[in-house]
Amino acid sequence: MEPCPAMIASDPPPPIPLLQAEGLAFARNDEPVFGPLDFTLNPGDVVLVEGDNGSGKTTLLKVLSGLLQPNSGRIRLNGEDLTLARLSHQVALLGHLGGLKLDLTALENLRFAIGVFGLRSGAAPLPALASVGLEGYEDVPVRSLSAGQKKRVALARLLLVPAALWLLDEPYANLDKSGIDLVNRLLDAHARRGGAALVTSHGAYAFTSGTPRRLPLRPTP
Amino acid sequence: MEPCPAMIASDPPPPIPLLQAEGLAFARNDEPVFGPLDFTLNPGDVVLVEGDNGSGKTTLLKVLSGLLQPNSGRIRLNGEDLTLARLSHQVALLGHLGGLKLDLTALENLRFAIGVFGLRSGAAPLPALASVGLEGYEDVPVRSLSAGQKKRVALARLLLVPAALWLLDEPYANLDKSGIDLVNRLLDAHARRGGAALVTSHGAYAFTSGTPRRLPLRPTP
Amino acid sequence: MNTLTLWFHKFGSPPTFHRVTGLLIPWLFAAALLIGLVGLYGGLVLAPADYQQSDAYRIIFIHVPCAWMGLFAYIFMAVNAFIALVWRIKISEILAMASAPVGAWFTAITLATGAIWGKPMWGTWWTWDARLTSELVLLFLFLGVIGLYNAIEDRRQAARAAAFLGLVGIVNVPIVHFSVSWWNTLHQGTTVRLLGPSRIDSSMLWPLLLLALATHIWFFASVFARSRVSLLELEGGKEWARAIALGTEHGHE
Amino acid sequence: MNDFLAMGGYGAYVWSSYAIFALALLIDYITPRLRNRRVIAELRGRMKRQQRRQEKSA
Amino acid sequence: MRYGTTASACAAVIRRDLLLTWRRRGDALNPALFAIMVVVMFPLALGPEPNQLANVSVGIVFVAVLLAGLLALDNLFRGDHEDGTLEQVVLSPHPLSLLLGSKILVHWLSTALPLIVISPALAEMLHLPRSVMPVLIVALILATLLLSLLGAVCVALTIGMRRSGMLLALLVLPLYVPVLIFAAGACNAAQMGLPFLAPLLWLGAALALALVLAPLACAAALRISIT
Amino acid sequence: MRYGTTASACAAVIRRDLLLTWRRRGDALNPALFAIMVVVMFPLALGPEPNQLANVSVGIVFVAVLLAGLLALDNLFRGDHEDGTLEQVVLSPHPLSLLLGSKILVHWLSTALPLIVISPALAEMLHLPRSVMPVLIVALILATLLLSLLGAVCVALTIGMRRSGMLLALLVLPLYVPVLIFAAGACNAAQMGLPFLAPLLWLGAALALALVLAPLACAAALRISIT
Ligand code: HEM
Ligand SMILES: Nc1ncnc2c1ncn2[C@@H]1O[C@H](COP(=O)(O)OP(=O)(O)OP(=O)(O)O)[C@@H](O)[C@H]1O
Ligand SMILES: Nc1ncnc2c1ncn2[C@@H]1O[C@H](COP(=O)(O)OP(=O)(O)OP(=O)(O)O)[C@@H](O)[C@H]1O
Ligand SMILES: [Mg+2]
Ligand SMILES: [Mg+2]
Repeated sequence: MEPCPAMIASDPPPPIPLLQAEGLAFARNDEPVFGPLDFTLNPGDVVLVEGDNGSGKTTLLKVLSGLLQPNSGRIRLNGEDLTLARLSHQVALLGHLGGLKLDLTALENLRFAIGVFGLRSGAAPLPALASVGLEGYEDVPVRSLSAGQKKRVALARLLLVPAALWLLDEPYANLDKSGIDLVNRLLDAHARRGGAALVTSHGAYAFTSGTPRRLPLRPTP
Repeated sequence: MEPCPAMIASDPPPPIPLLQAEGLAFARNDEPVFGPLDFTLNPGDVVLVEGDNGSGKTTLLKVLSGLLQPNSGRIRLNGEDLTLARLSHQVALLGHLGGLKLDLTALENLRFAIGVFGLRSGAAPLPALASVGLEGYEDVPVRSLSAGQKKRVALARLLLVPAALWLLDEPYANLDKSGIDLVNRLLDAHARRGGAALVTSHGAYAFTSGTPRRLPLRPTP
Repeated sequence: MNTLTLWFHKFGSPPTFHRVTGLLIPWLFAAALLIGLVGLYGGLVLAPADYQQSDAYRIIFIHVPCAWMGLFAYIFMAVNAFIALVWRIKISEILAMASAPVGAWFTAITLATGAIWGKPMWGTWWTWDARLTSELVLLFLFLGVIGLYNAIEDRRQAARAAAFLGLVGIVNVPIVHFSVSWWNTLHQGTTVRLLGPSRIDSSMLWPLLLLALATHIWFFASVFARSRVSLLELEGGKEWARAIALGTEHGHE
Repeated sequence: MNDFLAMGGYGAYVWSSYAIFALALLIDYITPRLRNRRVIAELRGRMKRQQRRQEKSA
Repeated sequence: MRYGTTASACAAVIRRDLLLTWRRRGDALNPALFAIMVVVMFPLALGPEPNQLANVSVGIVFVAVLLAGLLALDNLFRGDHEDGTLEQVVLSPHPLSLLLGSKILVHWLSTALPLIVISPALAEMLHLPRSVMPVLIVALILATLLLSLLGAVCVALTIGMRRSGMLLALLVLPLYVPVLIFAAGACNAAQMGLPFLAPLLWLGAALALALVLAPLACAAALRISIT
Repeated sequence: MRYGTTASACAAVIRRDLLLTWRRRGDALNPALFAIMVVVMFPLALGPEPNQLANVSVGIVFVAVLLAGLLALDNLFRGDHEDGTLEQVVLSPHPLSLLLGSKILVHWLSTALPLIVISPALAEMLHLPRSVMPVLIVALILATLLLSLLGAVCVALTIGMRRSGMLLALLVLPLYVPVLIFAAGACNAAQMGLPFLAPLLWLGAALALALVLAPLACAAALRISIT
């Protein structure tokens, strides 16, 4: 926020961090789930949240999206404090629950998401579905898609909404190899576009380009 | 079934196959989901069902467990035809749904499974929970376990019931690395005990000992 | 195989069923319409006014055929449901499910016309006697079958579940029919008999019977029309259905 | 003619019954036809989709 | 290997369902609360005259109890279906009808019994003559047992559906009608000082039949709708 | 980037919910069927005398409609909660109260409107005098709107709970009582030939207030119970 002194001309001004967590901790009934965490996500960052089963990955993403209240610490989005009552267009969450209406078709689900969240410039529902490998499934009710196909519809939603910060909870689960590649490509493109993402995974899959930053969560004691 | 002529003394008599599928095919509203399949599982076999998203893996396991009716072909368990009305103690299914009561504790869930399915000789609930890494979680309601921990409880159930044939749908999903190892160890032990298993997975994880047999499913047209 | 079962098998094969009923349906509807119109002419114009009810009795010409039709539709549905559950014959599943909405319409007409008729005759639209109540229950049974069939995703499973329900509900049919003799009701007792003399003048009887015939023909026409659509839906993956959908084969409306 | 329509004073009852009868049968006649059209359209869509899937996997 | 007897499997089902009821004992009171609510609404809607209320009290109590039982019915298999434990029960090698019979028993104990216990209070609120009470309770016991058994068959059929909620009500109604007529008929007869034994005996006979047939039908229905 | 206006977000919600209603138009008839069922049960339990039925007909119709509405209420947010789309709506940047208001509107259209449409038939079956019908319909429109709005707040509060079913009934009941008293009171007055306008006006005033406040309260309640 402070003006950057132009002493070293070659250095770009430090970007405003997209997401900043300071001393973030969450406890359920006074049992700590994850300890005080400090981390920053700048545009272009993709961070892998690693941890064993039960270490608090899902909980962390819920806190960051505003769906759970942290016990201590603060979360800043683009420099502003996050509260559920004052959300921005910045965050898109992909949870264990797909957030899809099973009785609607893939296309109708995406149209609803656009209506509520807005549309990223240059994106459109049909091409988005094609790019997640669901060409020919546009008019099928989501109910009759397989586990992996449902996940792909949820991924297509991410492509459409203008959110800069993606919070993805186990996006790789239930996907086949081409699906895993797909997630990696999507993350790559998102990062190059100036977005950022926090991804939980059990670390079995690497990202495509370079080694991603990792945010390890210790298992609960 | 026919008596084996004892010409080659070193050959053991051919075992009765645990599971035998002949020309097994399933179609939903006349759209084929998986083609005619022929395969045999002998005691000690572990077979990996491979296929892309939507290729029919989940459907195949449901058919084999008797929960869906095949359109053609037959299934034989220990040489006898499978019908839902006449099930044996032979099959244990681990589906996308865990089959756990969220309001009961891990231990209570296992006790119920034993009551309904019986108990494998030498097995007991507490050691089973310990062996899937849930020591100390015996009395926690399953509701407040994480995604991976729930999966582990479902695995513990497999250890307890006397079924010889395991049908596991994506057992690796949601598990961390130690959990993946755990599944591999359990499968290994089950095979050595003379059991057999059919496992769906996207092929990202190998089994421990040797390369497993693979049963590829082609994607639906 | 004797010729009858052979014929059944042939007619029971989906493409044949679709083709044959496609040819049959227009004729059935035409016959129903023609016979119905003759019956109506006889009932509305030729038949004299009743000495007790004056002209209000003319409601009988639709009320009674439709009431019979509703009961017949239920029996037809239950028989097909039984066949579907025991022998898993696809055509029977479809016929059973197709007869439910038609039966529901006829039952609804019976209730509506009976209520309308009751106003001038009994002074009330509705009472809660055994005949009326059991007829209402019949409508609910039809609606339950339709509702269950539509609420389950997998078509064949839905058909079997709904068939099971329909079969359980068959106990209501004798109650509807015999309610007037088992309990004392406002509704009048049996006046038309197939065996033995009817207690109704022949100038009123023949239009009544003609209309009964017409509604039965209509029933089969409508059931066949519905079955064809369900069959097309169910066999959507098969070659013959695709040919019809693409219009490369005759036989679609 | 008027006498015929009046039905001895019960015209409203008789004719409304016949109207209900005709209306119900009309609806009963139309619904399968509409559904047939919908099913065929759906079937065509399904075939088109399947073709696209096949083209893609080829 | 210890495969276990059918008796022990039924015991396991009963133990588990009782345990679940106990874990959420709050929910077990819900049907009773619902019935109270219906009964409370009537004086508000009808006006509070005791005589008028007494005339309709039997009807209101029965409708309230039946509706409460109906709403509770939906949970009989739904929970088990959603979390996959019903699949486990169906795949069990023991006779499905007996396992389901055990479930129905526990369901009756946990939903209908509280209703029967509070029914005297409900009747009292509506000024039902005290002398009718014993007949009311016997009729309620017979009717709720019958309805649990008959209802279970319908629930088993609706298991494959997305959300059954009220469709279930539609399916169950035709079965409830005769039960309601006989049970309320007995109470009305008692209130008017007429003989009331015959309808109760009819209910008893129907119950004996249902005890044998309903679990079998329920198992058949479940097999249809779960596959 | 096109973030979209709040109006277009509400339109998206309305369009989707209408589409869903249409996709399962069978379910939309359920409340009406349920109400019919309740109305059918009463004559069976009370006996068929028209005069006695006419005396209690207003009460029965109101209780039937309210119960049907109450049971339909549970689905208002539950489906969306279970599949995670409610999370999406809550995380949307548009004012939550308006989005929820849109949902409530569609819910009223798809559940209460059919009830109102069939209510004359129900009243007729219970021999309610024809002259009371207009008052009954106006009272029902006001009452159902009010109850949809008030009920939505309660549903929002219970959304975090596993199985709210009947608890919801308990929360809603105290809110329903005054509505029931005024609405049924107006009809009873009309049936007895007394002036009935005052209670209707009171209902109208309450409705005006609820239209403004209920969506806001609903949004606040949902935020509390979803986190
Ligand atoms: C809502 C009211 C009514 C309903 C639900 C109803 C229902 C039925 C049914 C189901 C039947 C066929 C019974 C059978 O064949 O087993 C029937 C027959 C008949 N109904 Fe009605 N009815 C109603 C009102 C009336 C009224 C008001 C009248 C005349 C005053 C009437 C006159 C007849 C006659 C004459 C038959 C033929 C009886 C026979 O020959 O078997 N119905 N009705
Ligand atoms: N609703 C809940 N109530 C109480 N405790 C809970 C609840 N949900 C999760 N927990 C506990 O909180 C801890 C963290 O759970 P969380 O779901 O965040 O883990 P996770 O890292 O996502 O694990 P997994 O890899 O298995 O998905 C676990 O120990 C779990 O038992
Ligand atoms: N209930 C259903 N109704 C209609 N079609 C279905 C249904 N469930 C699955 N399908 C279709 O059947 C095919 C096979 O589905 P299935 O769930 O068996 O795939 P899968 O191999 O398990 O895939 P995944 O790896 O994504 O879990 C898919 O094309 C899917 O769209
Ligand atoms: Mg998790
Ligand atoms: Mg799968």
